[in-house]
Amino acid sequence: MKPDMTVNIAGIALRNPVMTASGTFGYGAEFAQYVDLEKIGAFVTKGLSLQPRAGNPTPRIVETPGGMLNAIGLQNVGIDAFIEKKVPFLRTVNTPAIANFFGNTVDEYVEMARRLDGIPEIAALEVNISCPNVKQGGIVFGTDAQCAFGVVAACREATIKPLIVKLSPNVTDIVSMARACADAGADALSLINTLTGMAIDLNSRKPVLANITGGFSGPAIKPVALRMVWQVARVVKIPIIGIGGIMTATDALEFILAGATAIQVGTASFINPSAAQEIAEGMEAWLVNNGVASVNSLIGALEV
Amino acid sequence: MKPDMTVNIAGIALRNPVMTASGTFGYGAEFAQYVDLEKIGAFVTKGLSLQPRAGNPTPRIVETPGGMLNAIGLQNVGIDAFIEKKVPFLRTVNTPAIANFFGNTVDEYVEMARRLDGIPEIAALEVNISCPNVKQGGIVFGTDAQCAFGVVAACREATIKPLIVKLSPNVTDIVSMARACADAGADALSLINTLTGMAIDLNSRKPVLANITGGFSGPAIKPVALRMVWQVARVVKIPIIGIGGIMTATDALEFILAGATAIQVGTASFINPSAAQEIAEGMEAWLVNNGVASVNSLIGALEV
Amino acid sequence: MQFKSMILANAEVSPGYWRMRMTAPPEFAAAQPGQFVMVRVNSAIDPLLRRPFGIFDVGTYVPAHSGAQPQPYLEMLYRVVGKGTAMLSELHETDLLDILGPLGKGFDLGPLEEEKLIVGGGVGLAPLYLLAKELVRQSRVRLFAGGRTRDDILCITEFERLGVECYVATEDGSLGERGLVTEALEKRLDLDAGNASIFACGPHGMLNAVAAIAARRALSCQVSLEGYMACGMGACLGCVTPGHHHSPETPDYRCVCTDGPVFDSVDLKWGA
Amino acid sequence: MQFKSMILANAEVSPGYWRMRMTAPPEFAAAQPGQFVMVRVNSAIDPLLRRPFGIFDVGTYVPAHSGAQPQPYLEMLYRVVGKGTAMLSELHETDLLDILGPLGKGFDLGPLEEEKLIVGGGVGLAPLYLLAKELVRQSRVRLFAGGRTRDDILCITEFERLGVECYVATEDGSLGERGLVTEALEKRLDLDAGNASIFACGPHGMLNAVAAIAARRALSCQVSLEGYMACGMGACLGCVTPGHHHSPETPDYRCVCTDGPVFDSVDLKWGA
Ligand SMILES: Cc1cc2nc3c(=O)[nH]c(=O)nc-3n(C[C@H](O)[C@H](O)[C@H](O)COP(=O)(O)OP(=O)(O)OC[C@H]3O[C@@H](n4cnc5c(N)ncnc54)[C@H](O)[C@@H]3O)c2cc1C
Ligand SMILES: Cc1cc2nc3c(=O)[nH]c(=O)nc-3n(C[C@H](O)[C@H](O)[C@H](O)COP(=O)(O)OP(=O)(O)OC[C@H]3O[C@@H](n4cnc5c(N)ncnc54)[C@H](O)[C@@H]3O)c2cc1C
Ligand SMILES: Cc1cc2nc3c(=O)[nH]c(=O)nc-3n(C[C@H](O)[C@H](O)[C@H](O)COP(=O)(O)O)c2cc1C
Ligand SMILES: Cc1cc2nc3c(=O)[nH]c(=O)nc-3n(C[C@H](O)[C@H](O)[C@H](O)COP(=O)(O)O)c2cc1C
Ligand code: FES
Ligand code: FES
Repeated sequence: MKPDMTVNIAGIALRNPVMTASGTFGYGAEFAQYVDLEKIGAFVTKGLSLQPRAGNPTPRIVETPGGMLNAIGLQNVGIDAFIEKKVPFLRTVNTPAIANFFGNTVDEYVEMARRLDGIPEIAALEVNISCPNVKQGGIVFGTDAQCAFGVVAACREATIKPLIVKLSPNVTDIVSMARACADAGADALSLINTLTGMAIDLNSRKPVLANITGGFSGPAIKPVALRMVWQVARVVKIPIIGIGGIMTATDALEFILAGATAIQVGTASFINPSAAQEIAEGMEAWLVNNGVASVNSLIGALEV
Repeated sequence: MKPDMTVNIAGIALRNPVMTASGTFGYGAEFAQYVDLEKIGAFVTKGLSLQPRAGNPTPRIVETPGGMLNAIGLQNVGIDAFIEKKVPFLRTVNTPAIANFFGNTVDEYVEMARRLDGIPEIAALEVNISCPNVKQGGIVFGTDAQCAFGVVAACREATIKPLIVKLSPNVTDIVSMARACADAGADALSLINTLTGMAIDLNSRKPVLANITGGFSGPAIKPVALRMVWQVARVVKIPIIGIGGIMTATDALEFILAGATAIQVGTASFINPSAAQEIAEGMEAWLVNNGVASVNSLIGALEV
Repeated sequence: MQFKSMILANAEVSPGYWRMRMTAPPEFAAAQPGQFVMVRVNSAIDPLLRRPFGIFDVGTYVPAHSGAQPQPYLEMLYRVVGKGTAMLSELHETDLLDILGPLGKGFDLGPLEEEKLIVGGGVGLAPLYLLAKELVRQSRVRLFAGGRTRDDILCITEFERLGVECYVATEDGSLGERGLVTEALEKRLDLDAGNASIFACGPHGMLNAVAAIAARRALSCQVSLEGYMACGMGACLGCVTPGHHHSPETPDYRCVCTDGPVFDSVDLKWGA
Repeated sequence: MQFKSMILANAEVSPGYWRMRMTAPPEFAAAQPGQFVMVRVNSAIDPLLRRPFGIFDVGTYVPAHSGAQPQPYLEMLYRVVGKGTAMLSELHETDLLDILGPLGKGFDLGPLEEEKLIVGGGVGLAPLYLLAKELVRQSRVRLFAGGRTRDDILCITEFERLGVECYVATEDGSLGERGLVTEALEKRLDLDAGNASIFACGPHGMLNAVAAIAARRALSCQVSLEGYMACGMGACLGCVTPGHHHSPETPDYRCVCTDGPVFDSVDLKWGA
């Protein structure tokens, strides 16, 4: 018997819990050759901003033990070009597309939420709050609960689409961040975004990344991600999307046990471009082999 | 020409910058067969408390991608047994021994600092503030700057030995933690202690560790450690001991470039028990090959 | 000690079970039965930690080239269960491994006049062969080997060649008696307990049952335990097991790697 | 496309430089010179990312067993510089590799009547052999190969066998002329620039110099770049290089993996 793989995130029904993570899957079309997009639950676009962003100088990526750092600098085509050049592709795919976005000020966030709200091809919004608030001296929105509440509440006003908030793991207390976002009206939480890391080239005596520090992703960060998902899932009512180092169906199911309703595959798609589809298939096979009728019965089913 | 490998940490002269990290090298004697203790700069004992501590139930360790989690639960023989059974060995070794310690209350910390202050075989104290403050509702001393200031200032009063404070990386702002400890009178800072992580066993649907979460160490965490050392070194005047995923002499020199005066080898000693000595030798060989006369000229020499 | 070892042979002896022979330093001739080694599976960081394995056998071989002197070797018997053991099984002759050992406290051979009963469950047999080799010099030795199916019954011929009397039990009855190895042990003890002593290695449930059998009959019993290990030398405190008097209030943890892996069963805390 | 490839041969062709032949799907017959592959060195997570390599050659071979049909193969020429390439060099015949490709935009062969000047620095020669194979069909081709020592001059015989005229320059003079390969190129152009076009691959400094030479003489010049890559398919935006009009105020980044790795030199921003 085919197990039930469908889950519901913030009112969107997904055929399975596997999404692709923002910034690791382009705008969807890049991977169409390797992944049958209609075999995954949803895909999330590269983070979008009002104006196109050029991103950082190179080098922008470096491998670290079991992971990688990136300092792409949120390079993206900007909302106008997105609508013109990328949205038409979304229309051709029968899979929810989620738009990840960010801003430098609350006003920019709000304007982005409003613009995206008007695009019928977008099923939900994922707001990336791991960005410095230029108005408040560069403090990262996502590392201060009040700041996070403010920006999320403002975006909430600006859209009727499901609003997912993506949390930064670079905080002392992920639970209070999660609570603030839920209180501000988020429909779901994505966690985690990248940890902040650094790599040095001994011979040149320079940081490897032109940007000095970068976002740390990949299998290495999985233990931190799993811990945060578990901590948040125990106290917050809205659904959680687990992210961080997911390479296999086993990894994905561990996040589900920890309390995630869905998961996102990031860095793994670089190493194996069909990772997301294989993970979805592997999860289903595991359910079959273990006689589990619905993936929903595993959500938060960790026995502690 | 032999390069100068000596460094000075908090008034102690070390023959080279390589120490072993607390909890990964026993009380020193365990590794004497594999490491010539007189070829490393210093060694740090397993964290000590007033009373012996039994530690956590098993399983206590689990491997993760590029790292490991431990939930030993600070098992240690207690200060009395330490003095009676472990200190005599320290007398036989011509290498500074640093005592790592912790408490559940500020009073316990202070009492430990006072007891250790009276042991001539101990060259310096390393205070582990990654412990919950039982009096303040279990908030971890090392994740709140005020709490950290309080415990460090109190320990400072209780000892005239060099006082090293070991910082937790599980914080939003490592720099403000470092500043608080420096302001409270710390002579040096060790960073980082373990990140908090979790592992799940899909088949049993249980956390792998009996303690549910554990401390994450090993090569996987190096990018985070390096970033924090760099961030702190730029603003704090006291010397820094870099820790986190150091496996090779190259890793060690990267931490020195980032601003560390010395480094500690932790998890690497499990994988290669002679790691600390080999790293010290490898660093010296690198200095020779690169015509660098003194390791001190590399401290914080990163070109950004 | 830490040394680089060259693989001499690596062969599957039963589905999923492999036997590896590799070079060892001369000190290995003195390895005690029950001691173990920590093997670094490869030099990359995946897998990161060393893997512990019992010492199945030690001996000497004469290398193929002319005029060669006999060289010591070491053998392991291992089951492929995860990443590390899978990688081990893919290694070839002449590949190198980094090894720590011999580590830990081995079996105490006990008084000569006793009969020795060895109980092994599956790959738990691994550290018992070297033990049997020592014991047969002076005592009568019987082996009780258990497993789920006949594929899990390993190296019986080798034990028989030592002159050990072998009793086999499989859960599915595909080899020897159908049932648990502890039932075979009890049957034998019912016939003649005498002053036998017991040496056991295998899954924790089996050891628990063996310890109970020994306790009921007041027989000496040593068990070899497993535990998740990082260092293998008493430093990380990861591998501990509760001692006899252990309770949450009066904790008493023993290091499997240095206080064991072999323990007298009365020194440990057993389940209900 | 993504496929599992079996290694057919892996040999050191010069100290530190290796040539690997492996099976490829039929689609590889259509690979363009200058395209590349992303190789997963092993299935563990160390190293984590795939490694990019140019396509040195493609062709067909007949497997040893009787009645076998010709099979397509793919070759890479690589230099051991770090962990991933060191691991590659340790692989054996019949080992498997996971490969993505052919990726990227290759060389534009240009008008037939032109003379083609190929410039390769060290392992930069890798993508130029397949290019030369195509070019010699219709044009006169000269190769300028440079390196630090003669060990860095690779596979010249293969180019000569194609009928390519080869000019060699080494910095230490141990093979060919002493000096930089760009000096050899300029010398040739001083003799007869004609309507030649240039194809270059090698260290960034060399490409910079070649682009400058081409610009001065208004010759068409294509260069193949390297860049730190995670995905190889335009998704991560890690591999970008500044385009001609790039400035901090008017940024213009191109993806090496999808807009390149081959670029017309006038489309890129070059150093002073
Ligand atoms: C003292 C001792 C002696 C042993 N002797 C043998 C032997 O002779 N033959 C044999 O086949 N096996 C033996 N084992 C078990 C063996 O160590 C594990 O099967 C092996 O480590 C599994 O590694 P893996 O990478 O294949 O599995 P994975 O499951 O991928 O390993 C993940 C982690 O768990 C640890 N682990 C997994 N299973 C065990 C286990 N049963 N005991 C301890 N740690 C484990 C691994 O060491 C590793 O750190 C022994 C264990 C100990 C403690
Ligand atoms: C399009 C393209 C084609 C290439 N073709 C060839 C070829 O045909 N033959 C050849 O020998 N080399 C080629 N290179 C360079 C080759 O990819 C690197 O030498 C190789 O990745 C080094 O891996 P490593 O693990 O040995 O080195 P490490 O230094 O351990 O690698 C660490 C990380 O840096 C990256 N890296 C290191 N050097 C380079 C580099 N020069 N360019 C890009 N990334 C790098 C690695 O991919 C890896 O992610 C090519 C690079 C690119 C981008
Ligand atoms: C190259 C790269 C670019 C990324 N860009 C974005 C982005 O634009 N917006 C965002 O919210 N997260 C971005 N991320 C973070 C990922 O979506 C994901 O949260 C993170 O990589 C952890 O998951 P992983 O370990 O599976 O990669 C990026 C990650 C990588 C590696
Ligand atoms: C098994 C284990 C036990 C540890 N015990 C202590 C301890 O008692 N006190 C302490 O301050 N740090 C302790 N640590 C943390 C280490 O000293 C070190 O800060 C950390 O492991 C990061 O370094 P590494 O990646 O080199 O291991 C322990 C680490 C491990 C792995
Ligand atoms: S394995 Fe480290 S103490 Fe036993
Ligand atoms: S390598 Fe990912 S965009 Fe080029």
